[in-house]
Amino acid sequence: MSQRVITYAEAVREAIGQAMEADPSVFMLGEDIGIYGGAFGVSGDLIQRFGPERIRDTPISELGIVGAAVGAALVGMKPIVEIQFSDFTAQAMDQIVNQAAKIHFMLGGELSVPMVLRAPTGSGTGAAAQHSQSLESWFAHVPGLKVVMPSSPYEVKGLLLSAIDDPNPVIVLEHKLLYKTSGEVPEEMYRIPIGVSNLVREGKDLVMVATGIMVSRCLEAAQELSAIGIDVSVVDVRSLTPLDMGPIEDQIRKTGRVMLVQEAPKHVGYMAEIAARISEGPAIYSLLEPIKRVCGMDVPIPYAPQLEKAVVPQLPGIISAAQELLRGV
Amino acid sequence: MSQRVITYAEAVREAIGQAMEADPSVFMLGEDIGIYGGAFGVSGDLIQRFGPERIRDTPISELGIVGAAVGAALVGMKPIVEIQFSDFTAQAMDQIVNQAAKIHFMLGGELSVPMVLRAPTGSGTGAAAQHSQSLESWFAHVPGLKVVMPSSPYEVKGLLLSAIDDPNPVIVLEHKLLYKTSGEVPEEMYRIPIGVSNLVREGKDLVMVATGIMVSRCLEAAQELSAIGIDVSVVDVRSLTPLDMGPIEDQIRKTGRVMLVQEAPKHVGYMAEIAARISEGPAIYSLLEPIKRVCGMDVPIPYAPQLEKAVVPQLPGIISAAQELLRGV
Amino acid sequence: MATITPLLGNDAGAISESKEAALAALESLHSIRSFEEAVDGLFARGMMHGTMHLSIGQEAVATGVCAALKESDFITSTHRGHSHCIAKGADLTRMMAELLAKQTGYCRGRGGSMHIADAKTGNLGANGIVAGGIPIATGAALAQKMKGLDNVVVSFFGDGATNEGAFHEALNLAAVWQLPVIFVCENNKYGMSNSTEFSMNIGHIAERGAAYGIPAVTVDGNDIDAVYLAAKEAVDRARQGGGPTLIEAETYRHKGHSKSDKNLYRTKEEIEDWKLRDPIGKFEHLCMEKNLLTKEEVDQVNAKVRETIREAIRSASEAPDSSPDELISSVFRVA
Amino acid sequence: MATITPLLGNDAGAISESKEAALAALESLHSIRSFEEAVDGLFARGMMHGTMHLSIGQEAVATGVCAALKESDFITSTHRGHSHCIAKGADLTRMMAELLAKQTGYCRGRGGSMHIADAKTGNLGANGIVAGGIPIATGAALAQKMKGLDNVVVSFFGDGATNEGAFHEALNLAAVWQLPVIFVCENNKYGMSNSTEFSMNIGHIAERGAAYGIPAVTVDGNDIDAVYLAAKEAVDRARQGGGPTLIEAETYRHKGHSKSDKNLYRTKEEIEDWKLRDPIGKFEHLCMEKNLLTKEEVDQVNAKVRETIREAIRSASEAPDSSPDELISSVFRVA
Ligand SMILES: Cc1ncc(C[n+]2csc(CCOP(=O)(O)OP(=O)(O)O)c2C)c(N)n1
Ligand SMILES: Cc1ncc(C[n+]2csc(CCOP(=O)(O)OP(=O)(O)O)c2C)c(N)n1
Ligand SMILES: [Mg+2]
Ligand SMILES: [Mg+2]
Repeated sequence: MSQRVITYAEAVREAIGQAMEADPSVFMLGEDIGIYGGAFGVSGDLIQRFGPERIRDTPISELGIVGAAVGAALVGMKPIVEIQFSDFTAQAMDQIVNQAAKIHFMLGGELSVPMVLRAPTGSGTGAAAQHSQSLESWFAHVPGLKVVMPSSPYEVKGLLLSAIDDPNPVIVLEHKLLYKTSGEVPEEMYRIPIGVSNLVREGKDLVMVATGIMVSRCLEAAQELSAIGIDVSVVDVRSLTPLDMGPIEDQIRKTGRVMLVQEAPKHVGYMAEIAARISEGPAIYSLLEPIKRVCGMDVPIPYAPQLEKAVVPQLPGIISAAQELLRGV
Repeated sequence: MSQRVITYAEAVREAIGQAMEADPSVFMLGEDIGIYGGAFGVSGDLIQRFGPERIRDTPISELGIVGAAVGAALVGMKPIVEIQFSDFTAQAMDQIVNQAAKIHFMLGGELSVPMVLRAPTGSGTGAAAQHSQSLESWFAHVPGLKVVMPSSPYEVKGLLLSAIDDPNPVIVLEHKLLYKTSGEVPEEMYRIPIGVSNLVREGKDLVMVATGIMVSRCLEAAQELSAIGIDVSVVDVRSLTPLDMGPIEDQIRKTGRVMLVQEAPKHVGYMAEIAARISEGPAIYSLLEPIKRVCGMDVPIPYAPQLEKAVVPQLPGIISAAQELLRGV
Repeated sequence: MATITPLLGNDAGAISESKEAALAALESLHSIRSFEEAVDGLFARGMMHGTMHLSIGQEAVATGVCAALKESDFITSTHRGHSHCIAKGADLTRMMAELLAKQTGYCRGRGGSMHIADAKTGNLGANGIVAGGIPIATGAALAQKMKGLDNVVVSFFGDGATNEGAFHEALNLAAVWQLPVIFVCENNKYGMSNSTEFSMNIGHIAERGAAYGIPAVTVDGNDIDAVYLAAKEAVDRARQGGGPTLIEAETYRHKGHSKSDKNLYRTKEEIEDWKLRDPIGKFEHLCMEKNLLTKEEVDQVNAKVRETIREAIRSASEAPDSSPDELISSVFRVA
Repeated sequence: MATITPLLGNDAGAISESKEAALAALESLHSIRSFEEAVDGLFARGMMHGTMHLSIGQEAVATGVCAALKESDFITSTHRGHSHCIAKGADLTRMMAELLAKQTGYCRGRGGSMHIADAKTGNLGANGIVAGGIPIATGAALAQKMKGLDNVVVSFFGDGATNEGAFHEALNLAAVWQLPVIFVCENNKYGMSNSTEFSMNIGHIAERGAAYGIPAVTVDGNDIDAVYLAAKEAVDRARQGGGPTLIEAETYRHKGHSKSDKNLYRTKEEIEDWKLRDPIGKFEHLCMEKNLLTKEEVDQVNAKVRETIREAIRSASEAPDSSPDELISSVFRVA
């Protein structure tokens, strides 16, 4: 692996740039992705490199944008839509769910929608309830959509390139607090297959299963826990649909204890699915303790910084939950 | 209880009519609810009784309709929105999720949105993938929304009247195949509290937990199973948010076996939440067998009648799943 | 296979000016009508399920518009989409098979009437969502422009659809980007039970073009020549890079909105009045009056079409039912 | 409490015709500017978090429009909403407290700048969703009509918002139902980085009124008299049952879109040019030219406002932080 360190935002940009160089049918559209460089600076200088036709700034009309991407994809283009905040997918749900997700199946299989929809997700910037949601479970529940939540710069480049290759609509949810984080990222165009969970740390006492930004938070927790003699596995779910239970079940078999960690509100969130898969067996037979979910509170994300932190899992909470799980409380 | 038997659609209409008589701030708006009587005939003659101001036919603009309801609710009206098919809530998700659900919390508590949103849900009419979805898990996951799925004429009247009383936005998902089913419904304005699960049948061998139309299907299955000596409890979840686990946990404690039955696709569906709650304990300690989910397949709803049936749980499937659960396979 | 040869790529002035064009147009008009009458019958006899939206009375719009298109052009269609499908050249057997939920149907029985698509003839799909196809058409037009092709895209939709946000956003995008897309509104006066008088505060849907700075025109949708000429102008402009056009074609559906419609929202008189203005009768009359076609020739087209439809029903009926085996494997395309 | 007395319910012709009105308007204008300058400073010093959208340069729109409203009228506002809030009479201390994430803030620290609402002054809320408030305003207006009240509702929004489906659907509903709602578009030429030249193919947003059959007008949004007079006409019409109006007020934001804006999409010259047309300076100049106000009087207003803002910051800062104890119990209202 390369020693080059770049940020998550740079990794996204690099993936898009390389895909656009390799394939003239790939293009990007979204609000303020041109000269502004994207609300989170992700598209950056792509406009200088590829021009306004292929880095296509749009009016504020999410439904229209996604619909245009669907139409372009149907006739052979490979659009990458940026929705400025994942909360605004609410505006475009018809095109995402009733059109993009269903067209290939419903129309008989001849047509397909090779579209990528990227959206910054999650809380942590003080932008309050309409700009901070984690809506992955909506998309993961819809047959016909693939959903990934890349957890690091390395992950996002590889998963995004797979998403662009994929002949189906893929939703890529990028946590906005990750954009400025750095990590080693190879320069070449490597792919991380969609639909494969990733065991990122192996331990023997319990396994933490996490998505998105919670992966690094769990890794930090694992680090701190190891200092007090608790040995933690961490599985990055990575691909929410399709879901690969393999590494999760392996680790449960080994450790007997599982903690499911997500930022989204707990009630009917994505981790419920993982709990359900475990409890349908055979992994359930390996459990030494009930499953523990560590999730966001069932409240809208508040503005006040201390409240915003209080409603989603933070490092201390993850650590103490792990300790509780081991103590069997 | 009264001996009067009416249909589910009539029960909805009666509840609305009584609420409108009792409270001048209650009104209805939606597409074709006037002279047409509603796409499923639910509003029927309400237009004759209350006139076009209060049974307000709208242009085809779901986002605008829900937004108008939110605005009216904010200033003291009690709108009941009918979305013609629950699939079209996709058009209105911004107003439902980013506005209605969050306003009370996000704006500090002074304002609230006493709105009811009713929508026919589910498959079975040959209307294919864009008119047959079961999207309850989307709404149930959103903090600030209450979600009910009334399973019978009796239930729908009582839950709807509670929904209309509620000072918060309540999503009422009515299965379209239930509209023509009949049952005993008292004439008076009774309420069924939101947030209380309902033990509809008590058995000792296993408990089926179901939502919406699956409740009656489970009751039928229980009936048939009792003929071969299998004694089944059935719990109607009724209120998806807030969720009452009481009767579910009681029955698991008693029977040791649980089957979770929903029409929606299995992956990240509502029943995953119930599985998760169980597996977080203490109910998990009472399980004699892994949890069994009996759900829709993870595919869009197809048009062909035999395919449409094949993708959602039917009576024989529920029965054989129960038998498998008892045999421990 | 039971196909008709619809009128595509007409370039010889009004349709009623050329015998060849008139015959092809007539074949298209009659095919749409006969197909839908057959479907209506099958439905009534319980041989079809689901729901059904018939465009009987509106056939001149699809036919007149498609006459201005070439094969490589695209369309998006609606819940009331048989006419668009046929006018663009779809195989009637595969359409019928789809409605009969057969494996040989356009959607392998998975979509039904509301989801017929035909990649071969450039039909990107009917749509169960009102206005759902409008942004999609815009995107397909964007692709043509980006690829440097001179294809155009036509989006068909109803009057009711113009009240949806999707209409607004799509027209604005098309205008801003000057895309080769023609927005064809079949104004049949009703969106289900809601008349345009109740659903909008303007006299003509064409007035909505002003909001986007795009040319807009209202034509008699029951006059196939008028439809064709307006479409031709718009298509030519779009093909030459002149951007989008909004065409409002005023027409009427003779039947109810769908099978469950009791028609309480309109009068018998209104329906009868519009039947007098039936686009097919009107066009036949014109052709005969102009001595372009004889009564015999008209009857021949009619007879040929009826036989084609019978054949379509026959072979569609014999096809195997839609297969449950490939459900799971059909959700995603395998690379 | 640090409140100002904004100009509401003016009925005496143009604002610059009455000393009393002019003084109240000036107080509103300065309060908005001073409040936002203070906020900008607090932000720069890291004492505020989140994001911030300032309306510096646009103050005449909110002030002029609200001058035509009475207390019981309603407004919906936007992400750039401080001006609307202040012009309708909000308490500056509670606003500042909200931005400082205090328990005494309008949203108890849960909403921040983008979600300030004030039931008492009829402000139904800023909105973080572009165009999110427009359908809500329409619904509030529907309620006024149904209740037989003569209140009107004003919906403020930006030029970019008019490209959203929500704008379209809401204006259509308001037109069809002839609701007492005034749609006020603050056209500041940009939606974030997208100029109106790129985001729409028309010269004036007022041209969009034609699509709904509602009266629409363009005014100089930096001329408070012009704004007021247009608003007054629209409000009077709405109050008398004459239905909605679309007002486009052309203006400009001096600052970037939000804190993270590098202003790459517009020129320094353009910004400087618009600063010369600053609505506050312009109005002060007019009042002095007309001998309506003296320089001293103007300075007095300015001084009073500054002291009020200082007081707002002072008391807001002393308030307790937003409390985490009531999070769960605040999601639903208890009957
Ligand atoms: C988004 C959405 N809303 C509502 C419906 C239900 N519906 C189907 S067709 C129809 C009427 C459409 O009217 P119009 O656009 O005029 O087309 P027409 O049926 O007259 O051809 C309605 C309300 C739908 N399918 N999709
Ligand atoms: C639905 C939605 N899309 C995008 C955004 C991100 N966003 C916030 S403000 C803004 C620009 C709005 O422009 P305009 O309506 O002209 O208002 P202005 O900021 O100029 O006052 C954008 C794109 C949003 N908040 N909501
Ligand atoms: Mg119509
Ligand atoms: Mg603007």
